[in-house]
Amino acid sequence: MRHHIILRVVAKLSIPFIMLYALYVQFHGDFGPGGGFQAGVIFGAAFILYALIFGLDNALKVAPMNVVTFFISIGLLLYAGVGVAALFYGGQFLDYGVLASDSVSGQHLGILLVELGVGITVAAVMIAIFFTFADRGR
Amino acid sequence: MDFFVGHYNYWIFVFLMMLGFYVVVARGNLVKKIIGLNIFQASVFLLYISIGKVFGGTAPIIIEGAGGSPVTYSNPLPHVLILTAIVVGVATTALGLSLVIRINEAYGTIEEDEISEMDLEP
Amino acid sequence: MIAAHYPALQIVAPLIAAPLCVLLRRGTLAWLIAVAVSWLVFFIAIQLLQQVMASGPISYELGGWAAPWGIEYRIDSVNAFVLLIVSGISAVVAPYARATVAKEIPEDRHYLFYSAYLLCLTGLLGIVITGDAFNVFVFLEISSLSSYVLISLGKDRKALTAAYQYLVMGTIGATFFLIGVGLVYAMTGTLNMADIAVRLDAVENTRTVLAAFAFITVGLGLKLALFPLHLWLPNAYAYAPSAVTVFLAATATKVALYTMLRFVFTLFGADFALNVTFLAGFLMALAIVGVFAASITAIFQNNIKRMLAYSSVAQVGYMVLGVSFFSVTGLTGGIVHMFNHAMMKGALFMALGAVFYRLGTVHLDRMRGLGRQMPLTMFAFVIGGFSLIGLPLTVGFISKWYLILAALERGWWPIAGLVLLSSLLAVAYVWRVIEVAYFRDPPENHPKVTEAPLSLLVPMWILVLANIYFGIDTSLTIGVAERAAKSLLGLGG
Amino acid sequence: MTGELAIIAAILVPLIGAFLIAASHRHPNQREAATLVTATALFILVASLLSPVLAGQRPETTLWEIIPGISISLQAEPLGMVFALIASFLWIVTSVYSIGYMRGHHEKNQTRFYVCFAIALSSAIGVAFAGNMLTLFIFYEVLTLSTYPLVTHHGTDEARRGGRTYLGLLLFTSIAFQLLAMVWTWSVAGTLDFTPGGILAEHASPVVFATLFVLYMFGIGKAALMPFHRWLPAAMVAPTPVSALLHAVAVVKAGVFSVLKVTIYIFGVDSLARIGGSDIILYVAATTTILASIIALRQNNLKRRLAYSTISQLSYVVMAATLVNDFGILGGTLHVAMHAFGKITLFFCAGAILVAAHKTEVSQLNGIGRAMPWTMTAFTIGALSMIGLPPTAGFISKWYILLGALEADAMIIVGVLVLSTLLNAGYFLPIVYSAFFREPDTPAKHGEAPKTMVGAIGLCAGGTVLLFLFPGQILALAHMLIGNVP
Repeated sequence: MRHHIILRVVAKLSIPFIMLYALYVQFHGDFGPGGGFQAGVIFGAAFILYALIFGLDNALKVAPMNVVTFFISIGLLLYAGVGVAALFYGGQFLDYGVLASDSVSGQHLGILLVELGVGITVAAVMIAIFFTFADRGR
Repeated sequence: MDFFVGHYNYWIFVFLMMLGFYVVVARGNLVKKIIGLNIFQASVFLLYISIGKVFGGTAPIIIEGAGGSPVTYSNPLPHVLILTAIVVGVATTALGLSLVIRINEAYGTIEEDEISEMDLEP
Repeated sequence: MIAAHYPALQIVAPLIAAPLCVLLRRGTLAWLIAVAVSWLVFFIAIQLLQQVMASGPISYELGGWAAPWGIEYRIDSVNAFVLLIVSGISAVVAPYARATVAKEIPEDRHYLFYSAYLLCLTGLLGIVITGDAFNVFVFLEISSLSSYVLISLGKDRKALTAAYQYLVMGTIGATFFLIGVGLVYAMTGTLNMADIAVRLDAVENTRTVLAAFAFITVGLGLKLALFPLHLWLPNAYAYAPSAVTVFLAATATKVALYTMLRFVFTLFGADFALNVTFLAGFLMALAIVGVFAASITAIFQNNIKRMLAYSSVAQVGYMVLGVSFFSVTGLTGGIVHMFNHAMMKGALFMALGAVFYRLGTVHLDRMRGLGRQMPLTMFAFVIGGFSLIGLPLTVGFISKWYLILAALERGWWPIAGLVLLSSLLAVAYVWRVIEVAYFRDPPENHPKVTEAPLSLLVPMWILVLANIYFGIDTSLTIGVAERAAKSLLGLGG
Repeated sequence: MTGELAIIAAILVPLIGAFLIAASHRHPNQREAATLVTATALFILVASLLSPVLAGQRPETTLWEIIPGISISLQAEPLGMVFALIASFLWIVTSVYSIGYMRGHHEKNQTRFYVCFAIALSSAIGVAFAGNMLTLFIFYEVLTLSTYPLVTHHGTDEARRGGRTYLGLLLFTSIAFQLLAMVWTWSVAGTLDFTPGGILAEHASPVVFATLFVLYMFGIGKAALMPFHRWLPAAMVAPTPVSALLHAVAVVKAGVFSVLKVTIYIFGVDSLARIGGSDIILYVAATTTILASIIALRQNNLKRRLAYSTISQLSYVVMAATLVNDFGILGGTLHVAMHAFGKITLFFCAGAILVAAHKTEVSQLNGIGRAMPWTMTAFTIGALSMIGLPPTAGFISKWYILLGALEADAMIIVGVLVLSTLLNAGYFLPIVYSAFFREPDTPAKHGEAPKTMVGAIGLCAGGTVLLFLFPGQILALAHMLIGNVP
């Protein structure tokens, strides 16, 4: 679809905004609707759009498969790592309250990191699923 | 009448569930089965969401300026649960479809009856 | 202070290890991690069981949120025992996996295999440990999704269709379960199991609760492979990679049965299940028909892994039969058979894995004369088979004893007779293999096979010896199972 | 050595022997030496228990608890002593014999043979010394399983078929009936310990009591009551030493021994006589005796004829037990010993004929007495003992059984005994006659069997006569048994 000039231009224009919107959904998640799952899917959609318009090979140059799998595990590790960190600070597993000096900001930090982990994993998984399917049988 | 109209969300749920279930059972095409499975799951998502709805309630977000006055809001918990269930559903679908692709590569078909015929041969 | 966090670590350790395997991308390293984590969770499970037996149920609140609102991990004598089974099996399967995986799965996928394996372990342990009804669903799907992946890695292309079939049926089962949980939530407004148990009493006789009960039991029945919902199991076990078959056969159905016990007895209550739903009669009928149908089918299988898979369906029937007596003895029998069956099927499938490792097939014809060529492996199979039949000095005998006793206690001696008759069917299918392996000459036009490597033999024989040890010293198994049965029936413990 | 230790050692010694035999599988001489040493050591151990038991002691030991409330426990009492003494003594003789037989016949897989033999003996001793029903059941099943490889030893289609029948019937009866009866007993009585006078009478209703008795009697498939007798002829595909020791002594005697043990110590003779329930089995056993004898008449294969004769003789013991009086118990116990010596002699002879003359059918035996005089003389003694004529051991036991039947006023049983004696004579004496007094069909080119075999045969035949002349010890043990029954 590379020769469709309209598609290319519109995609190029919109991809940065899609990503920005994903980041908004991600980090505004503790004040309004949003969170890691949604943000991850939106972020992944940006890559998928790119791959659809500019071809899988170009997309793979941006996000090679092993980088994607790397992010899948990093996100999950971040999530679980926050939980374990809470253990070391003397709380229960996933008890964010102990992460900072006072309980409220601790909760804040904790949920931010956990959702970030979720977002990374979801985005990477979405990209990976698309790449794998698109790559098959070529 | 009230039994039917008053519980319309349940009727939709039951209809979708049976529809999905029927597709899973009756269709021999493996991709169609996955689609049926998706409908089947989606019906359950609807069930959860609809029973969490409180009439007249808003989204469960702290509204600035309301000043702590009581606000009616829908039960957020089913949404959270279903978010998880949707993720599970996506994973299932992805895995199911990838299996279908592998099956297609191994057998050259995705029709159930042809596959079972080929399995009988050796 | 780490001991206080054992319940969380039980789940978190394999959960963290799974992405680590993906990050490291080395098959050997991933295997080492899998072994280390399996032993760690086994150690933790032992500690937890001791703690529970010494000082009663443990409750762990995730994130520090108090029980009815937050997710609670709750461990009593019932699930501590199941945790021990699952983690113990994993502790022997993980070392066993290396050689068979190297043989059956392409090198570049080894780390993914171990990652999926650890996720499956996480899921199974999670189902057992959690005290939250929805959390059960999440872990159920984690374990199911990873087991579909594991099964599809089998060498034969039939593994793919088997995995697909399992995926469809498993998803339907899990979704049924989800519907049931949703209806329960709609009636009680809580997802914490202990809380549900209290609140269900008030609304027990509504149709919604009945529907919820039906959905949950049918959904779990699918996962449990309860006859006639077992259709996914034989192929899944027959074509999965050897290590996966061992692990799933020894753990997956037990975990599903545990979940059923938990929901039927703890949440709905034995009285409700017995008097309102007539579950006992249903279960008993299905169990007995299942035992006979599956055993008879097993006799006619020439793929021995498939034969044992059918036998697994039959053995699930025994466990369910024990449960269906709704008495302390019956439940003790059912629960102890979970443990015992894990031991015997683990040993048997490990022996078959070793045969597959050397022969590349588990077809009965090719196993001629194997008793002489692979003496240790086949002897392990023989003892496992004895255990399956229920001969004395093996764990199988203990299970049979309690089942028969439970039947006689209720005065249902025909049931006892049926249990005994069905074990003779086990004689028939086990003996086919023994006869071929020991009293036939090896096929001439095939190369000579040698004994399996030590890395397969040692885990195999650990389970074989466990079969014998727990068949003559039952203080641990019966002690815990009896206490678990009492606590399920609300008689203390 | 204390009695407790001796009991445990008696079970362990054959197992250690089995291990030694397996370890020396490359050195046949060493292997056979291990067998002989083990057998002798076992006999000495068992014999050392005789005097304490005769003195009224009951050495016992409890090993460990299997299921809460039920342990593996061992006890030496008179009935078990009789069985253990016979089994361990005849093992020595059989070992000597089988060395000659297995080598003379060039059998393969000899190590497996000797190993399984030793394990079978260990479990037979375990059956003899079992202190409760569960222990007995365990050793009973081990005995079944360890003898299965011996039956299928040849690995031919016929052997496998025979093995299937053997295992199938024995496991079927023991699992379907005996195990059920045992669990039932436990759930009714709350104990499985062998107790003089029985454990069931106070707890069970008459119907349950009678049902359990029937279940036990059919459940002990090794006693070969019809219709569960077919495993015994099927097992005749085994090498002759196996048929001799296991199917004349260890296995079948374990069966009738269990019958006696259950009758005396689970049900109690007096309770049985009072409550009833044994009559059905009495008549089943009587029918079996007659039918098996008639079938034996029609068998041309020598070993099969002996097998059917065994079935009918086993039913004597069951009949004796179910007459439920003192003479019956006495006769039954004695018959366990007396029949063992007679039947092993006969089987040894059959094996000797096979090895020396390669003959298996009765019709081929014309004139063989001239080529093999020692063997056929021994055969005659064994046959006389089967019929129950003096001066052989069979006379004594049959005499007591007859007394028991008279005391019980069971005229039908008396008739059965007389008729079966005639039938016994009908199928044994023609063999003796044609062996000595008929002309051989073809001139014999063979002589006696190997010396070790003939020696063993002589020993057994001698034993059969000696037991008639000096039955003292065994009679004393049997008398203690009815002394126990108040």
